[in-house]
Amino acid sequence: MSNEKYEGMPPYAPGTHVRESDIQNKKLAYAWWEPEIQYSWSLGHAMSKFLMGLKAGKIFGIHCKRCDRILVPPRMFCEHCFGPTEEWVELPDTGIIETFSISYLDPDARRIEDPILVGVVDLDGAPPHHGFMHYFGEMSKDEIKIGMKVKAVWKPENERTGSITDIKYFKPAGGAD
Amino acid sequence: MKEVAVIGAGMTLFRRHLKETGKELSYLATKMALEEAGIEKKDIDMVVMGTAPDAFDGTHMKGEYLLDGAAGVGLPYCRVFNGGGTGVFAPIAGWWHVASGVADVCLVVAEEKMGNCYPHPQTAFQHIWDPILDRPLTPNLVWLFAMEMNRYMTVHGIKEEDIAEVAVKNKRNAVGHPCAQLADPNITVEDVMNSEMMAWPVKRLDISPPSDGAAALIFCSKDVVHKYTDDRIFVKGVGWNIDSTMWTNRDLYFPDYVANAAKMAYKKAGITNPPKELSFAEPYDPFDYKECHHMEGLLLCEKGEAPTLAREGVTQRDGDLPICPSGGLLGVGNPIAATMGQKMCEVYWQLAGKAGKRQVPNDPQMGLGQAWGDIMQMATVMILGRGS
Amino acid sequence: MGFIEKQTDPTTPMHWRGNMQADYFYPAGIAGDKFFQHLKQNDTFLATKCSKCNKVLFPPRLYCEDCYIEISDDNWIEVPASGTIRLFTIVKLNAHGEKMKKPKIMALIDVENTDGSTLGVVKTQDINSNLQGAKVKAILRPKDKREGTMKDILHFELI
Amino acid sequence: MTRKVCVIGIGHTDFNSITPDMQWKDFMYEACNKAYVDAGVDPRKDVNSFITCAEDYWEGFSIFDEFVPDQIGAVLRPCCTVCGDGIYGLGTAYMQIMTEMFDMVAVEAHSKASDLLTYGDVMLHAFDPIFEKPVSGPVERPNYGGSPSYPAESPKPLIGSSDEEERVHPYFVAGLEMQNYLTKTKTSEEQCAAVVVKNKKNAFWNPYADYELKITIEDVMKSEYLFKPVKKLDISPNVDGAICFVLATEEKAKELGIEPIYLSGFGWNSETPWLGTRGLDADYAKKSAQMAYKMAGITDPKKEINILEIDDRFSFKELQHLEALGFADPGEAGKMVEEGTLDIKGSLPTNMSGGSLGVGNCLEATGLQKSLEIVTQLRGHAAKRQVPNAEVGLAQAWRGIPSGSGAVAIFRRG
Repeated sequence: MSNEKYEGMPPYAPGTHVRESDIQNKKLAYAWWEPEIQYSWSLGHAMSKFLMGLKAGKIFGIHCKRCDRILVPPRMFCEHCFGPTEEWVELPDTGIIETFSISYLDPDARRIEDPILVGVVDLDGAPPHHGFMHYFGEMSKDEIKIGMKVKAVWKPENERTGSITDIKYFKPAGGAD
Repeated sequence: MKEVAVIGAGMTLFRRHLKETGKELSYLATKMALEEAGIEKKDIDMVVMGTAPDAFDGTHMKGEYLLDGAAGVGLPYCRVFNGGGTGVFAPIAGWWHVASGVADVCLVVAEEKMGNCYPHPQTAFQHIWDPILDRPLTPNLVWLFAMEMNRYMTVHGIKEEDIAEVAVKNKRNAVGHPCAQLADPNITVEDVMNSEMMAWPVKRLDISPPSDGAAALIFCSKDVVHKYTDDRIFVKGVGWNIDSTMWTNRDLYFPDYVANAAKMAYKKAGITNPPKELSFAEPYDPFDYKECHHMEGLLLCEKGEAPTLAREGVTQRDGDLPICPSGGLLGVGNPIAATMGQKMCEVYWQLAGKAGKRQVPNDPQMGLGQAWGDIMQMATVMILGRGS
Repeated sequence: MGFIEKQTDPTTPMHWRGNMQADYFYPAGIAGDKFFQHLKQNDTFLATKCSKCNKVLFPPRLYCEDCYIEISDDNWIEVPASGTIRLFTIVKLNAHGEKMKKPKIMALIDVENTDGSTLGVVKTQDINSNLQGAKVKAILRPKDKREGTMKDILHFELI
Repeated sequence: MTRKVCVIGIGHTDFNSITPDMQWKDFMYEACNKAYVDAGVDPRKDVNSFITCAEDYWEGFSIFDEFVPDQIGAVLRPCCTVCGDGIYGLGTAYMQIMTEMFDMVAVEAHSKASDLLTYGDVMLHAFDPIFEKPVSGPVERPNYGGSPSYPAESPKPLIGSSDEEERVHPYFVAGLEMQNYLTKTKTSEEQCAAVVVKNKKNAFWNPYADYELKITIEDVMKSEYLFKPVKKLDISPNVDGAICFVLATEEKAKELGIEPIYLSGFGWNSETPWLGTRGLDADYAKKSAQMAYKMAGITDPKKEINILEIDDRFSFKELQHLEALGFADPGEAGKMVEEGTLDIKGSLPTNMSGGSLGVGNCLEATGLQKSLEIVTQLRGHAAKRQVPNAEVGLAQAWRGIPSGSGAVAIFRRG
């Protein structure tokens, strides 16, 4: 622990720095634990219907009539008016890129050579800025830009399971806004 | 309502791994705060713990686990939580414990031990995403910020170089901080621009590091403040606000929830012209663009104007509106909730004139601290000011 | 306000599997490190004594949680790795709520010469006897196999 | 003038052992919606602040607070999570209202325990990682999916592996605590069994209780020891349920034409988290009650409080808490339950709702379930389980294994 004095507050910086190598070389006593933590979340009506739709190659939204807003992903209530949503709407599988990133990191924060193109799709037929996150493909990192028109590329029907990954990615649909 | 004063603060070293347990870190930070306030555990009425995801420390009901280190044994002790916003939210909770008249003296402790999650805190961050819509895409946390940063830059036509100025400023400011993890007196914009690309537009030096650390803050009622100190530093305003979980259903270029939280705090503090009336501010800066984004949300400048202010030096410690004089998260480190140390503890030390080499000039009268959390949806704001 | 439509078809997908798996590395801390470094080399425990309330704390701490003062290096004391069973229970379920292959006796053991106690597994021939107040000693791993964790205490046995 | 805080609306879902048709969001929405309709308020216009009581690992998210605002009406409003029992939420709402910054605050707590597949493992994850967790069993995950992968530069620094195969269930702590209680107070296992019989019987009169059972003391005594002396029937089984409270100032209640039920005091307290250092005598309940009594101006709880809903997640806990709260001397609570004092028709009705044994263990919502019953009783809406002329009621909850923390709330009819 460093107790070096400093003018002003904090007057010292309590704490003992440990390096990664100290851990690997077991220079300090430590405990290890691998918890086993599993869930099975109930999906509820809206999300069940949405995932069944994806399995069938369809994107479902739901209409809040009080706000006149199509919610996608759908939910059974509208967070703005706190009222129920009612009418199911099938949306086209096209949209524009709301925002994106070019990722050189995989899920465990390790570096990868071929970057992942990922972002938010603002779906056609839904209000501005309404959509979901997905991958982009069939375009290079130099071509991708905000506002680009895109279209879903679906997995073959027999490979779909009722998941957001039933869409492989969104590809350029030609033209930009 | 009781007026609430701040009488002591403390914080530990911030590093990627610290040898101390979370309990011990909480103890060390609290000890420093008690020493500054000149009080003992028996003087404390209630304790608030602020600590972010259990999945970092790797302990379920982490608040309960930490409580003996945070002086909570035998006392009313509770934990509040809203992700990254906790660093300023825990002090807000401390404020209402005293302002409501329920406690005279309330200790607030914030702790985080991100190093416990092995091999990288990133593993815990995977579980902040929606399990049905997002997690099947195996997202990385940095994506979230990259997407928001891109939207912000594109809407306003902002250059990466201007945003990099923020990282440079904060890492240089941190040189005056004994607890700092990533202080660098010689860093330049080129260094930031040339650092490793993580997820465009986010580069390694745009990001604050994960850290272990703890901080503590002591509040007391105005009725009893004379017993402890001659300083008169009061909570002038508090605000917090949350936006929808559905982050893909809103335009990310501007944080409405930050503006709502700021307006709530300004109203309470009677502030009508924030950039003029605030002597300095400590907005949340886990990424360099976030400082800009939050300055705009806090109504400290026009939308899209913050990077210009950074480039022109307005936000330097000796500028017209010093921003993150502590060194912020980018320079001092980012142990999520324990960033209370660079936010509210720093605002208190600055107003008390105790910030040493980091002291903002010209006798600051009013300062703001802000944090941000959850999935780009939560803002917490607290304003401290000198009083009589 | 309320719901207009609800789920009526029980055959649609209703659940989504997921986890919060991660592995954890916990530094034993300033006090813990000292305790386990000692245990690696010795067959005794260390405890800490608070200079204000005079309580001998076990497991050892950096601070006394009641008096909230730091415990100095000269207030560390060596105590035998033995004690008295204060409380015990016979556990029949594992963490998944299934029957354990063999019931296990979990006990709170008041460590000798301290005011604290430790959680321990007790092994005994007669699982049905009343163990409250029984004297036990820690059975430790051979010194060359010790790693500096609670796993170095294999279990406790009646003396 | 000093403000007074009162309950103006309550709402809850059905309580069921599983709720597969509802996502956690829909579930919370239903409870909140009912509370807002009960109070006659619009959450988007009238409620100023929102509080949820939850813990991440119960829910399955690293930051559960993210997944809260939409369904409780809190979008673009002040909203926060309190990591504690529902009564901590009520106390927080009380303090927020007393700051004069808010006039109306909503508090939500829920259990979606059926979403969690590894309840025992999550609870074990709350033990001290250095000195307690490794004692419970092997440190390695028993070959289950989803564990992280390790980059070459930092391989897995696993230590402490052993030949054991199984981790013990964390409820063993209840076994230790019960033995401590029985030994110290000379209470018998039969007396604890009488609590089970009483609470499971009361549950018949509570339409939302999920674990009603007609049973005798002999039946309970024959039930299997799982964590001796804790038997299977001594344990409250988990249940799903969501509850919402709307709290407001007295003036607001009058404006809305609602007969207020006052939240006249609350308290919470924590003992040390170290199992080995803790007295195991429910000191947390004693101290939190002292705080609440002081706030509510109660000097003689036995005389001034008419009805009780106290934590009975294990049967002995009801007796232990009764003594800690000052309603019985040590060792006397067992006699009270045997004599029928704690029955609905007795002189100190306790757990009229069926308690956790009858309703089910609803995790962090336990305190709100207790408070819900007290408010229902004070409103006179408890139908067949109504206690006549109840004026003041106390709700108490413990944060469960392995904690030594708990909270108390006191409600008074206007």
